[in-house]
Amino acid sequence: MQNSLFATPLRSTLLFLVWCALHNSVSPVVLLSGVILALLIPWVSRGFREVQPQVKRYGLFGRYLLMVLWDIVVANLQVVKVVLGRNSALKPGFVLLPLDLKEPLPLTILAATICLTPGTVSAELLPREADAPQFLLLHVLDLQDEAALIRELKQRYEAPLQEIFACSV
Amino acid sequence: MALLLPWILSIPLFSIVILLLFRQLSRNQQTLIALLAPIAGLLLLAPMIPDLLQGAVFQQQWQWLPVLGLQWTFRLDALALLFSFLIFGIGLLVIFYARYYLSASDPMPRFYASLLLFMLAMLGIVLSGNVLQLWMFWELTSISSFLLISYWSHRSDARKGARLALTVTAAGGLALLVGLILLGQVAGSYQLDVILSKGPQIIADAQYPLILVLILLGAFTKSAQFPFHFWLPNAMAAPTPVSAYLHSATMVKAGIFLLIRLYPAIAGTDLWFSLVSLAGLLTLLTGAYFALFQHDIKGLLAYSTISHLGLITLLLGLDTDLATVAAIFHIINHAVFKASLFMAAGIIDHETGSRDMRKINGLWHFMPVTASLAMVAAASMAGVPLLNGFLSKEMFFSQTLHQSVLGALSWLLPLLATLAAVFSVAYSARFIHDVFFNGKPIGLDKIPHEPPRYMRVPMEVLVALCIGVGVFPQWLVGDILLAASTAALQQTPPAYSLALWHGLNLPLLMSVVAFVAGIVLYINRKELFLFQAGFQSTLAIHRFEGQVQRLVQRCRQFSQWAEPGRLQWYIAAMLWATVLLAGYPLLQLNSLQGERGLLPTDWFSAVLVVIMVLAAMATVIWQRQRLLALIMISVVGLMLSLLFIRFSAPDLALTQLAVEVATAVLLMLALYFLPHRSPKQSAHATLLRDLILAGSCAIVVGSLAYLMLTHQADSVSSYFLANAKSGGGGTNVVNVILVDFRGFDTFGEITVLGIAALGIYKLLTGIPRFKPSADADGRSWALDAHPLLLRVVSQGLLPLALLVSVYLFFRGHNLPGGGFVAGLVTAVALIMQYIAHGVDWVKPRLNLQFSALVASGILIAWLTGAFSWLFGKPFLTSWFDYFDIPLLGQIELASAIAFDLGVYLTVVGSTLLILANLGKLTTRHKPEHRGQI
Amino acid sequence: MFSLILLAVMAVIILALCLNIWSLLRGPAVADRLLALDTMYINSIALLLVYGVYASSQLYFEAALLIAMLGFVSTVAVCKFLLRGDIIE
Amino acid sequence: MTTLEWLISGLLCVGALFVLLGSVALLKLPDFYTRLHGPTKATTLGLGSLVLASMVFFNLQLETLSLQQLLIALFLFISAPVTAHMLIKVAMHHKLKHHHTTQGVDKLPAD
Repeated sequence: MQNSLFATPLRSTLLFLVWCALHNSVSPVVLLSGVILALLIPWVSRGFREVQPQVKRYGLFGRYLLMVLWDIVVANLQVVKVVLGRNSALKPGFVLLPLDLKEPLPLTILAATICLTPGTVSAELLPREADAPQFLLLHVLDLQDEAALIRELKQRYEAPLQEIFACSV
Repeated sequence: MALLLPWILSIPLFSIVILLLFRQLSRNQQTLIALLAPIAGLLLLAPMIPDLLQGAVFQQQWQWLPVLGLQWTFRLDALALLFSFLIFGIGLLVIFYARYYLSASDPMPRFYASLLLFMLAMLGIVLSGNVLQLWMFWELTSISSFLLISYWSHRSDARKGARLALTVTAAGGLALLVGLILLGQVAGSYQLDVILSKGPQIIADAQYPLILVLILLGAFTKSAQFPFHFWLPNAMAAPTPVSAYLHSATMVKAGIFLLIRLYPAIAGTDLWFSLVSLAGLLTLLTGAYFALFQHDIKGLLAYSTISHLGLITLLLGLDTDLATVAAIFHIINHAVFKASLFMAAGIIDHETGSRDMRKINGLWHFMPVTASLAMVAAASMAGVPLLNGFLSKEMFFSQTLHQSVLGALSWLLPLLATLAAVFSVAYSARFIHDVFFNGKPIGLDKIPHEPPRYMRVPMEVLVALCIGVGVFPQWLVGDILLAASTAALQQTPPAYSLALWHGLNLPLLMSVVAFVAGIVLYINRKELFLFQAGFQSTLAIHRFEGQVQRLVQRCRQFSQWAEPGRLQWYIAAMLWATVLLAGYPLLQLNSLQGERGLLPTDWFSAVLVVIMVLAAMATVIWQRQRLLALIMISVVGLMLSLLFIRFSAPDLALTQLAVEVATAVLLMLALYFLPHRSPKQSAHATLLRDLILAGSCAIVVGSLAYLMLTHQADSVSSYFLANAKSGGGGTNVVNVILVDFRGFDTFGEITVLGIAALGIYKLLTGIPRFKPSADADGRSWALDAHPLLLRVVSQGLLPLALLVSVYLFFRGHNLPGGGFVAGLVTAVALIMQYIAHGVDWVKPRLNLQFSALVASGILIAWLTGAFSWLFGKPFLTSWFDYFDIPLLGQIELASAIAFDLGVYLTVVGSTLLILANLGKLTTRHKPEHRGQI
Repeated sequence: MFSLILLAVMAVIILALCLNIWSLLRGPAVADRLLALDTMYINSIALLLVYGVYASSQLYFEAALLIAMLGFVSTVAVCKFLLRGDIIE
Repeated sequence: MTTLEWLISGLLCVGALFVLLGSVALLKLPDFYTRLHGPTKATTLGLGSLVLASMVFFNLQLETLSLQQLLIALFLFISAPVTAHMLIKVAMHHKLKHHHTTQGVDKLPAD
């Protein structure tokens, strides 16, 4: 299965969509070549892919993405406030987020989400053994209530990701 | 029949290829393949003989570079036939002989290949109907002679002798080239036919003396005429078959051949007579004199050869037509007896292990058959009646009596000729007496005996010819001599008779005197040897080597001055040259402003330019903090790309961006090995100097740009714009130019790219192996080499990047993109994998030989170009067509896509070859001690 | 009117670029400069997007895409250099 | 100006303002860690808004299919977090000064 042309349906679908987007077109030639390339390229580059947990619940994943998009907009309004405010009123801070997720791909998605949303940047996975990080070190632009932030992040982002990838808790 | 001519030349080539390809063949098989060339050549010549003897001329020609007057012209007349016979005939015997001469440890294919290369070159000379073509073969003989003299390359004397011979003959060759070019210009054509028919016009030209001197320089160096004779004795370091073939029978006759060939065009003036006869006379005398004092048999034969070459040259310098006949006759005779003598010397060397005549004595008892043969040939050399040498020498004597080249002193010539003959008899006598009689051998390593039976066969054939021609000259060589002389003179020579007996006359008397005096001289040689020993002689080879060493020394001094190894110096020299070369024409102009008006200011672009300028200035200011400089230069690159886009050059922008990143990565890889900050060391004077240089560059380049932009240039671009779609099948003109209109340039460029990548790869092996343990501020390195986030994301990005590069590749023909950018994108994506995962992770996953990738890219591009040959079109003619496929619609297929694939592969391969290997380098030498994770 | 708005938008983005070069020159740390460079990459993409609308041409989006891709690689490579010295190890 | 053009103009203006805001943040905020938030969030959102504007313009106004901008956004949303992550790693590695009001400094790894 690992070496078959259809080993990575999600990746192939994505590539197919990207191909159409690149061409700004859905003409037969583009569609046909898109199918071929979408199957061929993952196969050619299969060596460069480490096995990751598969997305199990696509619907939930879609909802998650939309939610993140919305959160980005909201988060930015907060950032605007902070940026335009006085520097002396800033309350930045570092926060350790305890992790339940262990797999690299969901972790990456979590880190990316946190990076794009509410005034936080993923700084470091701790401890640094790559295999099983336990904490995510964050830098928060405007830290008001550490415990509430951690609770919100875990609830809003980590829990759905666990569900999407059907990871053991 | 003229169609056969190229075949005569290509058969040696064929044998060379076979010999070099199949090196494991047995010695006999190799000899057979080598023999194939002369045998086939003689067979091809055979049917043409009757016509040629009647005065026919076969000619075959193709256009080569007609603009330069260059045409492949092969021309066969009786003179060329005679020389071809010599080349093939002696070549045949020499190849056969070499089979037994070379020892088992000598690489035979190399010997035969070089020998056949020489044969080819020599044939090229005699068969050329175009003087430029002749010159090329002429130089080829010098080169093959070099290869053959240095055949035993482990011997210092062989290397030195080869170098000397090459220097002298090739230098003469250059003089000859100039002479021939002038000759062709005067005659209005480089074709031999035309030149030969314009003799009076050439002689009357003001440039004639120069032409004559230059051509004579070429001929005299090649034919070892005084004062250029010194290379020939040193060429005796060659294996003896080579000496027999090149340095007595054929190559040294090339100069004489040239004089005979051009005789109708450039001879017949007083200048010719005095120069040629004087050189010939001096060569004749010095050669004969020094031959007597050689202790090396081959040395004796070499000086004797010089002397005989002088004799032939002297004949050509005499103002009678019959002298030319005698010269041609002596060429044949000399080739026959001297080749057999060299073979004898080779046998003696082979069987005794020595060539020193003070050691090898009394060989008559050990090898009577060889001795008899050698004695006959030596007698011919001395001019003993009943042998061929006698006949031509008689002719020579009689011609010296019938000339007036020295004016009132012309009576001296017969006297000096007789004197030379005296010495010639004396050294021949020495050869016979010293080697075969005169007591017993002294201090030889082995007991001599007769050589293998077949080793003697070539000698036997040649000696039989000596006798045959000596007794029945008219019957054996009469026809060809007459025909060759007619061809040489371009008119029928006066009547002459090739008989053995002309009655009691003056020439016969001269022979008798020479014979008796020669014997007497030899018997009383002790006094003469003592006299000669009184001269402090430095050998020519030592003088030459000393000069070579001095020249090398000078060159080293010069290159140390011109290439001090400081990059600043080179760049400064280059920039100053640019400033001066480009700036000077600017001084000639009245105004920079051209006829085109200025466009209204585009404020947005202006702001971008200001940002770019700021970044460039910051780069300069921070140049000592190298990473900062790198960041600033990235800004410059980014702004430049934006400006490219603004001014409608998206292709340039894409390329600029991709190259920018690849270079940044490369620089960072290199920075790792460099100090992060370079110390401030420039003196104020240096800074001022650099400022002046930079300022001058800015002024000149800025002015040039302004000049160019304000002038309405009628450039080639309108042609490209008009023809890109119809001629190349693409709407992206830039890409069509790259892969189609200027495809040959691109092909050259990717080849250069590949070579550069290989060169860098090779250079990398010598880089110092250290890994700095801390960065510029003394911080030790971070401990996680491959952050998890980066790894996951880069894995996800690779297929996307590949897809984008496929997209860029395919649409390049019509819209911005193309193989180059696509290749860079692919390479950068793969480099990203290296950055994110490290070499150890990528290596098993990327199973590619980058150098092979480069090679296959260039090969694909070449094949695409060569494909058009199949249709009789020139290299890289492009092809494209549109196909209607049901459901899919119209699809364009173009050969340019295959060419672009070659570009793509080369770029990917080269980039990875450089970057990945530079990266691997540090990995391989990672120190043992690593920090805790 | 529409094109005037477009011009104004481009002016704002170019103003952002100017602020970036200021940050870049100011620093103080290498990381700050690198951040400024990365922001310049993104702002250039923004400029190209608006320019594409202004010129009604899709031709510029590829360049923008390439800037996004290659700018990312170059920023990451410099980070790696600062962290480890050896970017390909 | 049509409604569509107003819509596009609005999106463009919002986008440009966010882009500018990101750059202002870069200049104004007191330390590297806070500055990092500007480009990663504001600029990314600004770009998203510009992409949307351009999509509307090409697909609805000019009625040509145009999806490439989407890819730019996609790419940026993938790469921006990683860039930020790498940059903050560098900053921590270089032990850059943080603003005096920063909390939880003790949570930073020791090395």
